[in-house]
Amino acid sequence: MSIEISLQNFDGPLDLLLHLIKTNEMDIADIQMVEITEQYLSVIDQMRQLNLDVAGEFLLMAATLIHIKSRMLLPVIDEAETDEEELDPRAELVRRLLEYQRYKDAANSLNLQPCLNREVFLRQYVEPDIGNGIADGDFSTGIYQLASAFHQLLQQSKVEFVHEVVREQLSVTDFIHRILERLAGGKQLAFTDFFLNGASRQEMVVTFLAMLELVKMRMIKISQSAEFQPIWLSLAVSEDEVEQLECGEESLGYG
Amino acid sequence: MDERCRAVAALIFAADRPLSLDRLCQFFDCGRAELRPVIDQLRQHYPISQTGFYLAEVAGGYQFRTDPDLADWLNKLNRERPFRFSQAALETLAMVAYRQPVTRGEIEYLRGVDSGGVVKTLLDKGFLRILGKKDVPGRPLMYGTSKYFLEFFGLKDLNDLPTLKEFSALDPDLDPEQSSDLENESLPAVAGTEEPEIS
Amino acid sequence: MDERCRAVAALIFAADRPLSLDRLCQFFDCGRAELRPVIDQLRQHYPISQTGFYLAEVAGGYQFRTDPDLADWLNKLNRERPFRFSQAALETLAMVAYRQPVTRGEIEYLRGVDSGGVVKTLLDKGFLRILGKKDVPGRPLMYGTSKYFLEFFGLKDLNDLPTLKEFSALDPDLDPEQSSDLENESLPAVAGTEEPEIS
Repeated sequence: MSIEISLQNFDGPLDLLLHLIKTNEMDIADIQMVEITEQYLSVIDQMRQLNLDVAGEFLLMAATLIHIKSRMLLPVIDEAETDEEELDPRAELVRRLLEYQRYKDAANSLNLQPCLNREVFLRQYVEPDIGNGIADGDFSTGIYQLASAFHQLLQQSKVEFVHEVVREQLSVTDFIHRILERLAGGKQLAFTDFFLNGASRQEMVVTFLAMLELVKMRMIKISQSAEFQPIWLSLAVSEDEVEQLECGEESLGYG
Repeated sequence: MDERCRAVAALIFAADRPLSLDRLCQFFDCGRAELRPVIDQLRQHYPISQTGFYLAEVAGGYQFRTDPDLADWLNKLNRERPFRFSQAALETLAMVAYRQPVTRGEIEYLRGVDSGGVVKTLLDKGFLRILGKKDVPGRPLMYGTSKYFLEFFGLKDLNDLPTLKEFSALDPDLDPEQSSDLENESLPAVAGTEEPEIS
Repeated sequence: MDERCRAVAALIFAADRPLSLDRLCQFFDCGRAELRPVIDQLRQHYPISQTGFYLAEVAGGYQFRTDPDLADWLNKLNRERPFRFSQAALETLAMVAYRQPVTRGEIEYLRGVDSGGVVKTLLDKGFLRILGKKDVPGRPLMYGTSKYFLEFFGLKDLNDLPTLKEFSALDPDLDPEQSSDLENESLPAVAGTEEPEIS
């Protein structure tokens, strides 16, 4: 028998199998494994010849069918402890097919129910004084809507957020101290040394603010030998004065 | 009709979701026994297929709806095309409806295909909701149907779902225990939906 | 009532604005003289002050409206309308749920907009609570979700919230790098991540 079906018409391997069983008028409880396996594989083959992607699920089912077929060729060992399922290698498959068939039927009967905005309609007109400005959803809010909202938020602000995860507290005061520490001992460091790769935008901004604060407090010197030459930072005061420095976010006006 | 009866009708008419008996009782500060006859009176006054719309009992409440047999007329009014379910969506929805609470793994075992996308669509459309996490290793999410699902299909509650047809070809000798399980499953199984044997 | 009469009632009921006689004539492809008696019959069937709502003639068309004398009841319905989440409220609540304890500054940083009003609404409705003050300059208030939040969403505890990994697993199109980033966000972050104090 020639089978001209496209896998796209089937919801999955179970759907395809059910179709084959029905067109062959087989008893679902007594599937002819050799025949069904052959037909199933030929459908898959056709799809491959057409260079269509055959989903993994269809291939997995092919393997299952071959496995069952081969087990049925083995002699049945009549042992007392073997239960029914082991006696018939098809049992598991049959159960899945029956179960799947039931939900397929259920889906169809559900679809026969009168549905909103298809067979049944609700009052649409909303009196103008109704509604208090809170946005209306057409279904109630649950955990899913909550998780979904957060997920969207994260996607919108992906870049900033990833940095935020790993970043500890960023305060201008901290960065002032960090800069002073690095310049301790009369070291001179290039402006760019303070903006290393991997620093987040926030870190860069705060570092820069800290520098400006230090200049304002006359704690550091910034120099450049000529235009477009490296900018150098160095301490403008003695180490002792650095020790005495007391500054909080509030006194800086960043509180 | 007395004022309370009229007020009940007006409230149900004006509400944008089905109003439950309990909610109505809160409004009128009275017991269910007092309001039930009022509802009965109204349902008699607005029966189906009489005046174009009727008082329906859906999603645990009461709501005025147009008669289903007038769908063709009303579709002329409706410029938007009604939401159409794909076969995959409908199957998945049926599985969740009859087997809730159910995990994605269970759905995929039953359908034999990956179902993440379908589940997400159904969640997005508000037909499904997350019921919590299953108390098994991995703590997978459990799904169930929403109130909107009932409203959409015009069901009073989950017991109002169409009964699952018995599959005639079912061989009673094959697995008797299983087949009796299936019979009971016309109702949503709440406990003891067996774990799929996913290798 | 014949089918045309029922269809007219259903159309008027389901329309989003008053339907004029001319519009109705278009639907039924007939003249005004033919439909006017139908309207009259319906107006007799739905008179004012009889059953809670009536067929009114307004703005050059027909429309079902609640009886004016029941206004007090309907205002009560509007006032007691269950709280619906706006997108802003949902975003803010989600943000607090997953990242608590969190300050208003942190919420605003992520959302990119002023969130004071939304936070206040959520506090008023009982979804959020104040956890204390953060030990940083300015001592901003830290927010977390309330017990009512758990009740409202049917959660046993915060661990019952779906992790974002589970969430993105539903959507096969989501880029994998993104979802692995999100993995770390699966549980509500307990340690404070402080925003830079940039004014």
